[in-house]
Formats: sequence, C-alpha cells, structure tokens
Amino acid sequence: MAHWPLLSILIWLPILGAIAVLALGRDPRVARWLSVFIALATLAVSIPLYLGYEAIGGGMQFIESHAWIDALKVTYGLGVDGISVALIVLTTFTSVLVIIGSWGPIDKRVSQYMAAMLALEGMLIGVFAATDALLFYVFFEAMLIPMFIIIGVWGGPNRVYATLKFFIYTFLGSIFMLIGLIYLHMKTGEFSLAAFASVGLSAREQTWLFFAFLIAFAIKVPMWPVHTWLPDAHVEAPTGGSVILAAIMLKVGGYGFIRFSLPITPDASQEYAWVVIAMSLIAVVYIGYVALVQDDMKKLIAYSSIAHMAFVTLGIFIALALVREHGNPEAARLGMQGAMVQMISHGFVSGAMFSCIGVLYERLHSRMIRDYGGVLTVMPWFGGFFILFAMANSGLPGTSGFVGEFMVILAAFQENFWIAAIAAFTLIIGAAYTLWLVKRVIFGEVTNPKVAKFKDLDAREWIVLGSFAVAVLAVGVYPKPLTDLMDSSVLQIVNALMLSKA
Amino acid sequence: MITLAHFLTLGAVLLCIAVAGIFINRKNVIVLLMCIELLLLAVNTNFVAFSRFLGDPSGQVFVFFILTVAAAEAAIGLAILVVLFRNRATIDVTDIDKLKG
Amino acid sequence: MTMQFNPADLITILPELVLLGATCAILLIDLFIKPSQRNITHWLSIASIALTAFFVWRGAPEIAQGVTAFNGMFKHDGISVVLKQFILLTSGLSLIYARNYMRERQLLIGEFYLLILFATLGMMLLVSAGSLITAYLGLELLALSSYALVALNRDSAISAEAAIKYFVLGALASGLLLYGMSMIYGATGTLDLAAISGLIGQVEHPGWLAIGLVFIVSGVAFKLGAAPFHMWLPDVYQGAPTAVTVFIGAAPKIAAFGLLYRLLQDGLGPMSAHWTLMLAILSVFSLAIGNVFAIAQSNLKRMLAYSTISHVGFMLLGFVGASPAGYSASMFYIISYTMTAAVAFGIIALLARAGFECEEIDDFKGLNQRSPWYAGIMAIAMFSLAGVPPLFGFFAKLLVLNAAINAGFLWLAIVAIIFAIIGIYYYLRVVKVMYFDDAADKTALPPPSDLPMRWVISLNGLALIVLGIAWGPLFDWCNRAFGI
Amino acid sequence: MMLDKSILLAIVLAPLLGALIAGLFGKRIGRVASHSVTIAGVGLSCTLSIYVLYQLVWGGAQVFNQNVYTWFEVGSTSAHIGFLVDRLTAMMMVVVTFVSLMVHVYTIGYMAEDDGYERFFSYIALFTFSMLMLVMSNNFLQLFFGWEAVGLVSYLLIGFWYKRPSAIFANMKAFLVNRVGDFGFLLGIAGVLMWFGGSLDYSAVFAHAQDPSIDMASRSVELIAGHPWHVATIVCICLFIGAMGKSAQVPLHVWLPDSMEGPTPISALIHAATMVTAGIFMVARMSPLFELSETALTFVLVIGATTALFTGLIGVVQNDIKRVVAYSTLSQLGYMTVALGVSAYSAGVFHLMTHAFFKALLFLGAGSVIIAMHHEQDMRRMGGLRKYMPITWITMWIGSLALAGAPGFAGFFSKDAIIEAVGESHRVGAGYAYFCVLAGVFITALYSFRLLYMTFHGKERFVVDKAGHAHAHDAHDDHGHHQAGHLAHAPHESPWVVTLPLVLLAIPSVVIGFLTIGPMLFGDYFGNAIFVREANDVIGELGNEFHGAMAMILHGFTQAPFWIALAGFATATWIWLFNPSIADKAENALRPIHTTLMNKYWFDNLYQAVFARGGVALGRGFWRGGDAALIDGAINGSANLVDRMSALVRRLQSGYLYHYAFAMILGLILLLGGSWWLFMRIAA
Amino acid sequence: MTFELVCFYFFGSVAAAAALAVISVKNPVVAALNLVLTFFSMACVWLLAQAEFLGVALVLVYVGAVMVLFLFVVMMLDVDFAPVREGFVRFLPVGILVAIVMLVEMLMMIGVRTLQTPLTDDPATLAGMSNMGWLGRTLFRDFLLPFEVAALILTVGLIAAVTLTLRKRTGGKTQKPSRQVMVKREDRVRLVKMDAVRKGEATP
Repeated sequence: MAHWPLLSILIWLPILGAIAVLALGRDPRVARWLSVFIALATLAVSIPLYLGYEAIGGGMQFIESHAWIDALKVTYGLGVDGISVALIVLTTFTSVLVIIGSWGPIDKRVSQYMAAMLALEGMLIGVFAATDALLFYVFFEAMLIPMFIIIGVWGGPNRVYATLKFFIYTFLGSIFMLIGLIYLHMKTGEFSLAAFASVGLSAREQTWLFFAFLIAFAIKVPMWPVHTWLPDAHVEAPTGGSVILAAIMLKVGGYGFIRFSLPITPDASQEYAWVVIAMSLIAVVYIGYVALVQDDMKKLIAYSSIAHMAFVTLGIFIALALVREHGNPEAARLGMQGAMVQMISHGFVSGAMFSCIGVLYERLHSRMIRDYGGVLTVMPWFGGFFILFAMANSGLPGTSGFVGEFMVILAAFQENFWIAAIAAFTLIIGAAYTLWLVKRVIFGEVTNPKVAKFKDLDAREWIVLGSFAVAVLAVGVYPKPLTDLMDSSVLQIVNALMLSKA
Repeated sequence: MITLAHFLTLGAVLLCIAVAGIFINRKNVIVLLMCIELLLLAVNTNFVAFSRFLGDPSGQVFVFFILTVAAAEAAIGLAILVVLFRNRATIDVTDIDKLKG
Repeated sequence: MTMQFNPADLITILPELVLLGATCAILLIDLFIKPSQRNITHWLSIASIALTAFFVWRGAPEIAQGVTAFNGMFKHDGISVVLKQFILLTSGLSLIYARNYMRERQLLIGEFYLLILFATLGMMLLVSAGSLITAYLGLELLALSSYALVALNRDSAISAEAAIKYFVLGALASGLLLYGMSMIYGATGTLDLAAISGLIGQVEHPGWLAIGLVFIVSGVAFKLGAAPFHMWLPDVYQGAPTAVTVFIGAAPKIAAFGLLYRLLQDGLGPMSAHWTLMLAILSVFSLAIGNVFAIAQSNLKRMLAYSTISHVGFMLLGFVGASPAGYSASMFYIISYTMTAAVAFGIIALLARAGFECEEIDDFKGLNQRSPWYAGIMAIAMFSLAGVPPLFGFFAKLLVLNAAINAGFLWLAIVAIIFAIIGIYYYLRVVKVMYFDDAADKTALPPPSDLPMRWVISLNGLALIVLGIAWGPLFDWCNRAFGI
Repeated sequence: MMLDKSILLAIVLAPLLGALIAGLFGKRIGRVASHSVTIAGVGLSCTLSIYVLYQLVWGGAQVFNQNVYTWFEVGSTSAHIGFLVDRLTAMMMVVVTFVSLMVHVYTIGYMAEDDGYERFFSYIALFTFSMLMLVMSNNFLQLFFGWEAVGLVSYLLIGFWYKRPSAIFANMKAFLVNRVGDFGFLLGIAGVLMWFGGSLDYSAVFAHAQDPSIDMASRSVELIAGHPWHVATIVCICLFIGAMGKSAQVPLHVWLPDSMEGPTPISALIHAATMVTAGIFMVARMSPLFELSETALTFVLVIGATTALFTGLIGVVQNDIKRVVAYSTLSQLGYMTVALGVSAYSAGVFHLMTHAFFKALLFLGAGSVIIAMHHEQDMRRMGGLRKYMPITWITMWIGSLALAGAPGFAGFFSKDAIIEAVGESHRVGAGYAYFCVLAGVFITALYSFRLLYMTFHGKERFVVDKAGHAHAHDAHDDHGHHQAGHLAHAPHESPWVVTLPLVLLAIPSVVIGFLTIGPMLFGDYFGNAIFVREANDVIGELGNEFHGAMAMILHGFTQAPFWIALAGFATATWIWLFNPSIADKAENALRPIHTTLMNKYWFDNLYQAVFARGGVALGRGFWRGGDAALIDGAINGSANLVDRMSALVRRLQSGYLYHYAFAMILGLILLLGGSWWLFMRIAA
Repeated sequence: MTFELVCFYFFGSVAAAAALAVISVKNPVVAALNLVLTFFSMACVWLLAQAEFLGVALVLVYVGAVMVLFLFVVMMLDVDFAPVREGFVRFLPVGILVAIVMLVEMLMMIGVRTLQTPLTDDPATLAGMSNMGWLGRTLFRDFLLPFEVAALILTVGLIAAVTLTLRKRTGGKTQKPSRQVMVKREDRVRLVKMDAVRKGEATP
C-alpha cells in the first residue's frame, strides 16, 4: 500500500467529493448519503496511513514530492510524521461524525453545506500533510473560505459579524506569516520546510520572523489576547461548524508552532518563550473565569476551548524552555507529548461538547443555559453522555482530557513550580465552570415545559456521541498507542531544539 | 540673441497657464478644451525648439503628429461636449458632479 | 540615419496589419447590414481578434531580445507577444460579455465594435512601441477610442459626464506625457527608446531627463490609474455602460503596463534609481486610497474601480526592484488582475437586464438562492481579488510581494499587506451579500439568453481556479518573456 | 509464594463489571438482576480480598508489586497501571469490600422504593472499583486516578437525587473542594517525579527517598528566590493538601456535612468508612516521604488536631441525626490525622479500620431510624424509639460505645493508642494536639450519647396519625412532605436486609480492636509497608509498655481518656436523658458560642462570599471589561475607524473636474520636488 | 538685443497674455478669439525658430479648422455666461500659487539661467533643402509607421465624432397615405353615453 500516494488521496478525495456533492446533490438525501460515503471512504483511507506508518524513527514518511513551480522551487511536497498522522486521523474521524451529525439540523442548501464540510476536511488534511511552506500556506488560507461560508450561511442571527470577524482576524494573522515565508524563500531559494529549518538566521531576523509566525498561529489557536473571534464564531456557527472549528481548525495553530516557530526560529522562540508561556497562563486563569460567567452554553465551551488550547502552547514552549534553559530533554519530551495529546484529546472532547449542545439546540433552539434544567430526567442517556464529556472537559483521570494536562503540568513543574501551580489551577476553575454548567442544564427540576417534551437521543445522535465517548475513554484509559505513535517524532523535534541557529 | 532657454521658458509658461486654466477654471467645459490646446501648444514649442537646436528633424515631425492628433482629439472632445449638453442642457463645469464619492 | 523602407517590416507587424484589415472590412460590411444582423459584426470581430491572436502566436520572435521594424519604432519581442495575447484575449472576452447588455439597450451598433477593435490595435502598437512617437500614437489611438466608447450611450447623462471627465483629464495626462517626452527628446536628441537608454549616460542636461521622467511617470500613472492620478477612474468605470467598463477595465491595464515598461525600462532604464522611488510612492498612495475609498462604496462598479487602483498599487510593487524578475511578477499580476476583473464586470453585465443595471451591491442580495452558479463564480472572482489562495489572485500577490522583498522594499510589502487586509473587507461584503442575505424575490433568475457568454464567463471563472492551482506555465511564460 | 495477578484483577474488575451491567442495562434486566449482579461482584472481590489477606498474613505470600500495563511511556518517564499488595493494602481491601458488601445488602432495603434503584447499585459498585484501584495502586498515577474516580462517584452519589437543589449544590461543592485538594496533590506528584528519581512508582520513589547516598531530607530548593525550602517539605505538604481535601480536614472540611444530602448508605460507605479515609491511607502509604520532613508532619499534626476538636464541637449542637454522625466522622478523621502527624501511622490506619466498622454501623443505624421515621432526620422529632426498633437500638449503642472509646470496644484501642502516641511525641505542636484529642474525647462521648438519648430514649416527640396510609410509602426523594413530626403510621423495625448488616457490622465494632491491636500496632503486621524513622517511632515506645489487649483494657481504666469519656457520658445522660430543659438553658446561656457552632464557624459563608461570588464577579469583570470592552473594543474600534475614515475621505472625490486635475498637478509637483531633491543629491 | 530677440519677446509676451486671457475671461467666444491670438503669435515664434512649415500648419490647422470648430460649437450650444462661483475666488490664490510653484520647479530643473545654447544656423539649409523638404523626407522615410497610425487616429476621430453626434430625427411629421385611407370611424369618433345632469347634483 505504501506505493500509493495515500496523502494525495486523502487530500483530494474529499475535495473532489465536495465538487461531486455540489454537482449531484440537488436532492438533499443524495447529498447527505454521498457526503457520508465520501467521508467514510476518507476515513477508510486514513487507516492504512495509521497502520503503515512506522512509529520507530519517526521521520517524514509517505513522502510525495512533485515540482509545482520550478521557477520558485515550489514543490507539491507531502509527508507525515507521527504528529501529522495523529492529527489527520483525528480529522477524518471527526469529519465523519460532523457530517452524520449535520443530517438533521441542516435543511437548507444541504449540498452546499456538505460540500463545504468535505472541502474543509481535505484542506485540513493538506495542512497537516504539507512539507512545503507555500503548500501549507495555501491550505491554511484556503480553509477560511468554506468556514466563512458555513458560518455565514447556516449560522445564527449575528452570523455576519461573527464570520467577518473570523475571516479578517485569521487573514490578518496569516498574511504576516506570508511575508515571513517570502523572506525565508529569499534566504533559501526554496519553500521546503526542511530548508527553512536548516537555514541560518541572525537574531534580528529570527525575532521578527518569530513574531510574524506568532501572530498567525496565536490567532489561530487562539491565544489570549487575540481570542475574541472564537466565542463569536462558535456561538453563531452551526453545530457542525463549531465541531470542526474546535476539534480541528484550532489544532492548526498548535501544529504551526511545532512546524514553524520552533524549528525555524529556535533562538527567538527561546528568547520570547516567556511571552507565549505568560499568554498561556493568563488564558488558563483569565479565560477560566470568563467561562465561569457565560450564560450561553456554546460561548462557555468556546472559552473553555481557549483555556484548554492554552495547555498546548504551554506544553510546546515549556518544552523549548526545558531544553534550552535546563538542558532537560526528558521533561521537554513530556511537555511536547502533553501538548500533542492535549490537541487530540481536546479534539474529541470539544467536538463532543459542541455536539451535545447541538443536540439540545435542535430540540429547543436556544443556547441559553437558563432555558434548560433537569434534562437528565427526560434524556437519561444524553445526560449520561453529557456528564461524561463534562468530566473529560474538567480533566478527570480515565478520560482523554486528563492525559495531556497531566503531562504538561508534570513538565511545567520541572521548569518552574509557579508555572505548574498556575497551570494546575485549571483543575479547580475548569471543574467549576463545567460542573456548574452540568448543574444548571442536566440536573435539577424540569422548569421549562418545552424541556419536558424532549425525546432522548435518536440513532444518529447515538452514533455521534457514542463514537466520541469511545474515543474519549480509549485515550483516557490507554494513551500509550497515541504517545508511541508520536514519541519518536517528538523526540526529533526536541533534539532539533537543542541546536542554535544564530 | 535668442537662446534655447527663451523657448523652453515660454513653453513652460504656456504649460503652466494651460494647467492652471484647467484647475482654476470654474466656467464651462469648452474653456477646458481650449486649455488642452494650449497645453499641446506648449509641448509643441518645446519640440520645435529642441529640434531646431539639435538640428534634428524628428522633433518637428513629432509636432506634426501632435497637431494631427490634437485635431482629432478636439473633434471627439467637442462631440462629447455636444452629447453632454444634450443630456444636461449645461456644460458648466460645476454642474458636472453626478459621479462622485 | 535615414534608411529605406524594408518590406520585411510588414511581416513583423503582420498581426497589426491583419487586425487593421479586418477592422476596415468590418467597417465596410457593417454599413450594409441591417441592425438585426449585428451578430455578423459580432462574430466577425471576434474572429478577427482570434485570427490576430493566431498571427501573434505565429509571429512570435525566436530570439529573446526580439526583432525591431521601421527603424526600431516597432519592437516585437517576447514581452509584446505575451501582452498582445492577453490584450486580444481580454478584448475578445469583453466583446462576448458586451453583446447581450448592449443589445438590450439598443447600443449594439457597429461603431462599438470598430472602436474596440481600433483600441485593441492601439494597444498592440503601444506594447511594442520602440520609440516615443509610436508609444504616443498608440496611446492616443487607444485613448480616443475609449473616450468615444464611454460616451457611447448618448442618452445617458452620467455616461456623458464620465466621458467628458475622462476626456479632459486624459488629454491633460497625455499633454504632460508629451511634455516629458519633449524634455527627454531635448536631452538625448532622439525619440528612439533604445537609443535614449544608450545616451542617458552622457547627456549634458540631466535635469531635463529628471523633469521629463517626472512628466512621463505622471502621464503613465494616469493611464494606469495610480493615485494621485486616479480620480478619473471611479467616475469613468461607474459612468460608462457596463459592457464598456468590462473593456476599459481589463485590456487597457495590460497596455498601460506595457507602456510603463517600454518607457521606463526600455527607455529610461538607466534612471531606475529615480523612478523606482517615484513608483514606490505612487504604489503607497494607490494602495491606501484604493482600499480606503472602496470600503465606503455602495455601487459595485465604483467599488471595483477603487479596487483597481489598489491593484495597480500592488502591481507597481514589482517595478520597485527594476529587475526582470520583478517585471515578470508585475506582468503576471496585471494579467491575473485583468482576467479576474473581466469576470467581475462580466457578471454585472450578465445579470443586468433592460432597465436594470444590477450595479448596486445590494442588487446582489441572495444571489446564491436565485442563481448559485453565477454567485459561485462571482465569489471566486471576489476571493481571487482579495488574494485568498488557492486562487489566481493570491499567487499574483505572492509574486509581487516576493519581488518587492527581494528588492529590499520590505516596508513597502508590509504597507501593501496591511492595506490588503483592509481590502479583504469589501470583497467579503460582496460575498456576504450574495450568500448570507436574503433576496427580495426568491424566484430563480432566468439564465441569460446569451449562451456563448454563459459558457465563456463560466470558463473564465473556472480559469481563476485552474490558474491558481497550475500557475506555473503562465509564470514561466512571463519569465521567458523577460529572458529569465 | 506469589499472589496470582489474575486474582487481583478479578478483585478489581468484578465490581466494575457489575457496575457496567447494572448501569447500562439496569432498566432492561430489572431491579433484582441489577442488585444481584453487583452484589455478586462485590461479594466475589470481598471473598478474594479476605483470601489475599489470609495469604499475606498466614499463607506467607510475598508482597505483590507488578504492573498490569503501561499507561504511557515518554522517554524515561513512564506511567503504569499496576498493583502493590502488601498487608496494608490487603487490610484496606478487606475493609473496603466488606463494608461495601454490607452497604449493598443494606441498600436493597433502604432504596427499595426509589426509582433510581439500578443506577444506585451501579454507582456503589463503581465506587468499590475506584476505591480498590486507589488502595491497590503501586504508583502515583493510578493513585490519582482512583483518587479522582472516587471523587466522581461521590459526586454522582451526593447528587443522586439530582432534582433536589440542595443535593446538586452539595455534590458540586464536594467536587470542587476536593479539586482544591487535588490541585495540591497533583503538584505533589509532579514534585515527586521531579525530585524523587524521575519515577512515579512507589518502590522507586521510596527507594530514592531512603537512599542514604542522596539524603533527600536535607535537599532544598528556592521557590521564592532567597528562601530555600526542603523539597521533601514542599512535596509532602502538597500531597497532604490532597489528603485534606479527600479526608475533609479543616479548612477543606466544608463539603462533608453537606454530602449527607446523599442517600444514607452512601454516607456510610463513602463519607464515613472508606473514601474519606483515603487521605489517611495515602499519607500512611507515603510514610517514607513524610518521614523526611518534620515541618510537614507538624503541619499534619496541627491540622488534624484542630479538625478533631472543633468539628466535634459542632456535632454537639446538630439536630439532624445524620449530621451529628457526619461531624463525628470529621472529628474521628482528625484523630487519624493527628496519629499521622506524630508518625504513628499504624495507629492512624488502625483507627481507620475500627472506625470504618463502627462508623458504618452508626450511619446504617441512623439510616434505619430514618426509614422508620419516614425520612424524618430531625432528632427533636424522635425519642423513645427503642421499643419500636430494638435491633437498631442495640447496634447503635454498640457503635456509640465503640465511638466513645469504652474500654474493650474497638474504638477504645485505636483511640487510646493515638492519644498515648500524641502524649509520647515530642514534635512541635504535640502539646496542642494532646489537649485537642483529650478534649475531643469528652466531646465525642457527649454527642454520641446525646444522639442515642434523643433518638431512642425519652418520650416520643412524634405523633402517629392513623389517617394517610395513602402517602405512607411514596417517594423517598422528598422528605418532610407531610406535616413535620407526623407519621403515617407507627415506626417499626426495619426489614432483615437492613438489620443484618447492622448486626454483621456490630460484631467487628466490638471485637476487631481486641483481636488485632497486638499484631497491627505493636506486632510486625505492616512490616515495611509503613516506614518510621527511629527518632519518631512513638508506637515503638508504646510497644514497650504493651502487654496484650486485656492488660491494655485494665490499664485503660486508670487513664485520663477513660474518665474524660465517662464525664462526657455522665453529662450527656444528665442533660438529655433526665432533664432536657437544661439543654435549652445552656443554649441560651452560651448563645454566642452556640451561634458560632450552629454556623460552623462561618466557613461556608466565607467561602460562598469570597470564592463563589468573588469568582463570578471576577469573571464578569474579565469578560465585560477585558474581552468586551478592551480587546473587542480595540478591534471593532479600529474597524469602525476605517469605515468612518473612508466615509470621510470619499468626499475628496468631489466629482468636480478641476479638483481632479488639481490632484493630478499636486501629485506632479510632489514628484517634481522629490525628483529635483534626488537630482540635487545625485549631482552633489 | 537683436531684432529676433525683440520679436521673440513681443510675440512671446502677447502669446502669454492672450493665454492668460483665455483662461480668465468670462465669455467663451472671447476666450476662443484669444486662443486664436495665442496661436498666431506662437506661430510667429516658431517662425523665429525657422520652423516655417509648422508655423504655417499651425495657423492653417488650428486657426483655420479647430478654432472655427470651437467657435461653431460655442455658438451652437449658446452657453450662457457662467457667473463666477464663490468657490472660485477662494480657490484662485491657491491655484495661482500652485501654478507658480510648478513653473519655478520646472525652470529650476531646466536650468534656464545657466542655459546659453546659442542659435546655430538652420540645419535644413545646411542639409541644402527647404525646411519643408527636410521634414517631408524624414516623415516619409523614417516615420512611415507613425504616419499610418496618425491616419488611423483621424479615422477614429471621424467615426467617434459621427457616432456621438449623429442622431436620427425623431418626432418628424410625415404623411402615411396608406394608413390615412385605411382609417375607420371608430378610430376617430367615440360616442359617450352620459346620464342627464339633475338639479342640485350638478357642478359641485
């Protein structure tokens, strides 16, 4: 199977599928079935990728490289290491659930919606698979278009503001990165990430490149203080949009830090690691408190996403600091692994939470916490799922939510006690806002007569939430396969961090 | 005795008058067209002078072409003017402000 | 220096001769056909353009630096080949997009075709100008036709207004251009561009060169529509009949690029130290003014006009390096821009109905519900103009930014992207209106009657994607034109 | 010989399996099947636990320490799931599974009419699983897993009646307060990983701690520049904060009383016998670490002593029968902690065990009373129940005597040992602790017998109205639905499923101490499961005077604690048995003290005000002020700025030809000037 | 101060003055006549530079054709005398200032002060031919292509002018006998039935 261009198939199958859906999807039923079929096919293709990937060694594998633009030495270069494989599988897995989940709620212009989703999937896979900076950038930017449409067309009342904010915010970030990439191209004469990583850069160059990348990825993650687009986008987006956004798109930011900031500007990253770490810690506490007082479920989860993604950035830059300042690669690996596991886990958990909210929204068409209460009485199964995911969200051991945070905190402690302490504060604040949400929505007497009429999960919702639950528990109970998948890749990155460039 | 400077100065003066005429003018468009003719006149003076002082004919030939083009230009300009007048019943510059912002 | 007329020269200008002959033939034929048979003129014009394009392709010079004719007054090289091909292409497109619109307004007269053909001829001369005089005459041929085209709708007050503004300012600009030419001529004593660039080294009055350069740059900036010489542009784009806007919005920009290159590089190349700075200043002005003014617009044609100004600013980024790579980037940019603008204006023309111009942005409300296909194409055009990958426009931006940064104008590149971000907003607004808002009436739009137009504009729109993914060949072509 | 891993796995997984079946398919398979399957599971693991204990103590089995599977492995850092089964663990396993089994049986009767029946069994079985994972763990990760898992189950069980606002408030409160503890606990674990040899396995960590070549005791680090701290102190205090949360030590005790919102069996199992003692177990388990830091132990000591006395005091004024027992639990946990504080780990664990039996007994007894009173929990509406429910009455007496430490009863031995250990200790704060524990004895006796008298003796303070059989048996989950103090029909003894566990628990409450004190405290029962440094070995010193349990009883009569307890008993009898009016008089006389106690020293109010409301206020501030005003303000502001600028400048495009021309000429002049300047520069 | 210089100054100043008049007088007709004067004097200036042909051509082409066209249009449109707008006066100084600045910049860069190139003798006569022949030779040998293009430009001008201005008369009254004979009574006469007017209701 190795001789097949698996990655290209993974990227283009959904994108071409999107076109097919647009073309054939006049009848919504056709559109739905076709898109599910394509998504499943993509998932199926991603399995040999996972199986075929040799974790030992951890270098780039499934490499495809064709000249794209000779004049600029731009290549259509694809390749994956453990990290990419994990994220790609996450993408294909989530996309299937998202599309299944969107069957009910989306009733107008179904084919366009499904097509947008599929195109988005393909582009996301492209981002995770690209080894050429320009290719990466193309996918990185292109994915804004379908998301823009998804939020804008199928979104809530304030969708226009939200989607414009989302698009311009993200575009603003990435375009500075573009300048950085061009500059690097000038230095190296090509666009391959490997070349960028190996080229020597003066401290000054590294500094402004670092910040160019930081803006791009910090907005994507998003990190405090450039996070405000996320709550709006989430609140207005349709359920599927929120799930994809939270579960995968945010990961692109963290992935970017690992692929760009660290290897290309290691010294600047070291010098300004404190900036990122500070931003992350602020996010944990500040955003935690903000989440506490939200009265809109989606907003609450959106904020909790920001807080959780803060652990990703924290882990990454803690790792850097550990290597550079303490010469402690072991702990650095732990931190980096933690960041990665956190990404995957957050993908499952946030996706699941948003799906849950979608289930409720479908029934009551309100996201306001105050409209609910006592849901457990009428929807026992749903209540069970919700509590499970809530627990995962508050990082309960045995769920995936715990693993990453645990690793990151262990690593952070070795960098600095106080950093670890502030990070560990999430145990309290995270539990606080999540359980309060559970208390107000799931528990209690049924106050709203509409709620009393709720039906419990139907088969479709069962599949979605069930799959998420399995994933959450599997990673929580036995994370070793995941960490093994990424371990040697992480090792390579950490080792690369040791060498200075200036 | 006449030097090149005289011609160039005269050309520059005419040019500036013409240009000033275009942006100072608050009256009707016809005067603008006249200013354009002045402008071309200034240019032509330059060419004539240079060609004369360089002893190279192409300058004067250029002037010849400019005259030709200017004639065609005037024709078209006046035609447009007529169209404008038919639509607006005025050719007052200050009234031509439907398109703005 | 005088030399005899050399018949071989006729071979060199064969494409122009073909077009000229065809035009004259059409002029005569059109006299004898009934208005109902205008299609004959239509197809004849398109055919003649295609034929010309064929001869341009056949006559492409083998040697890189190209061949000259008529004592170097006419220069035929790789650059002129590329530019001519796209001038012809865009002119042909605008003819196709125009027919329906003009017919519905009883403006489908033979002169329309003649003027466009003459303008095209003028542009072809312009881009292969080897001497100041050829450049000037080509320019005037183009300009005079354009003035007339803008005023073509004789019963429209705003068309007339646009035309008079265009005319007066255009004449002023060519006057300035001429003055600059006169100073250059005075300093070097020749009108031949190649000779000029050779002589610049040893002129006794460099001041004349400087002043000539300034006037020339101003004149060309006007034709390009670079701020602060841009003010005619919004009014003309808005005032002209949309079909005409399609034309003057596309092809002449390519020609203006050619003019800029011929005069500044071929002629005044050695003075690049001067003009790169001027162009940088113009570029900043254009980016700022174009993007900021565009945001407030409610008329789509006018908004696109301002966006044109900003794109000119972007295109100039390629010139600040005064390097072949930069020129080819600019050429790529101007090509991508014209292709995209053709789609945008074409869609407006396509959706317009008799008595309904469909040029207000609000006219596009809910287009996605009424006609998803054309909404999609318009969206593609908008995203391409905004410079979102993987569309044509993005790679054009990439190349010019690359050129600017390589030329050491990092600050300029950053200014450019900052305004590009501002620019995103108004392009997205169009998409927003088409996709997110609801139409006043949900009824599906009847597909435009003009079948060829539907096909061509669809292809044109898809080309923006195809050229976005496979832009290599075009880029190589541009590079080869500049001998890279 | 070696213990068989599969047995241990069976012990752990049997309850889990039961829980899953009852949880997922409960509604399908019905009530009987649900409780049978869970009871079967727990019963199995109980028997196997006893077998394991037997093997370890008499069968001469080795300590079992193996990993089951690797959880994750990153470089040299690895975490596993594995079991460490030594006698300490085995003892805990037996206690946990036995009490759990009793509670299962009891529940059949107690929850008979609740529609959450299957769910309940699933929960308690799940709890048993989690608790076993906790105690059997051989590494910190799994310890933390169990730690939080029992927290989760307790959360679910406190909120079992999730429609009651009070219940869902209490369970959230419990979870959050525990999370505060876990916050410290997690940092402690991180510290262990960093400073104790980079491993999470007990064996490795302890080995590192005891390695003389490293001398961890004196290794220190500067968390705040210039203030070196012993790493051992930091780690131990962090870990103990976790214990404070789980074992409800002041100031993290506030959740335990509220947790009585849960059904009584839960109070017995989780909030008395097992979960809350996890902290004690953990510290005992970590004895090799705690032994490294005097400071940490002092901290433990003081916290424990404070808890022992002051929470007991609250118990005296409570009228809710369950709450009285709850506060007594707090106080007893304080005793255990004190024991830990003076390095008498074995005493602490010993008290843990005895306490587990008699406190479970008391809770279940209380539950039995509550059933009889139709979920009336206020003792002021009880009295004279002894004739209605003799078994409960007697077993409650036994439990109370054990609690009060009547010589011979289980509690006597353990508590006495602790008190004497404190007396022996020379640790800083030992004096304070000694006073607290002695005073605590009096208080304990006081509230224990107060409870008995108010409930079973004296005149009946409830009315039985013959009418209204209609709502005699309706849902348990809303009590006090009928007029207070009115019963549908006369109270009667509970069914056998309720009384049987009472009896079965009463037996160990009497004898267990007598039987096991020898080996456990002064024998070599724990072996090296618990490590005490020579200098701190108070138990060892006590051991010198120990001549058998009988002698200890006799000796006990001559000791202060006995007389103090007696005094407490006498006071209680005098007041609540013979002339209750005094109680009210005293109440009025000591009004300020009484209010203080009634308000539990205002801890709850304080936390509510500061953390709950403060947190919300802070969040609002961040949200409205930070996100909305500052950040979005800046962003939308700049957007609007561009808009307004655009609307403004577009006027420059005036539409007048001469302005256009003027702009062109200005541009021209600009370029001219610029180029002139440039030209001059180049010329020069 | 030679005679030529005197003439130059005379004609030059007249040209400049007339040009100023062109842009300043109210009446477009006067403006046009001033323009004519400017052209005349400039023609003379050119003659001073021995550009006889162009001088004459200027007079013929402009004064003879273009200016007449201008006057014709002015008359045809009978534009009224535009009143001077208030904006004008306020703007005037700025305008003049800008114009002067521009002039100064240009003169400085041309460097007129230092420029003392003397008038050499006529290249045409050196070449042994008249100015006209001199030009013609160049024009038809070297400038063949431009010459053709110029022709095209004139054509375009022609086409454009015609297209824009020529229009079919609409509303002209012509007889159509065929329709006249085919007319029917119904087309012309309509019988309207009205009920009689009663007293009181009539004439509100």
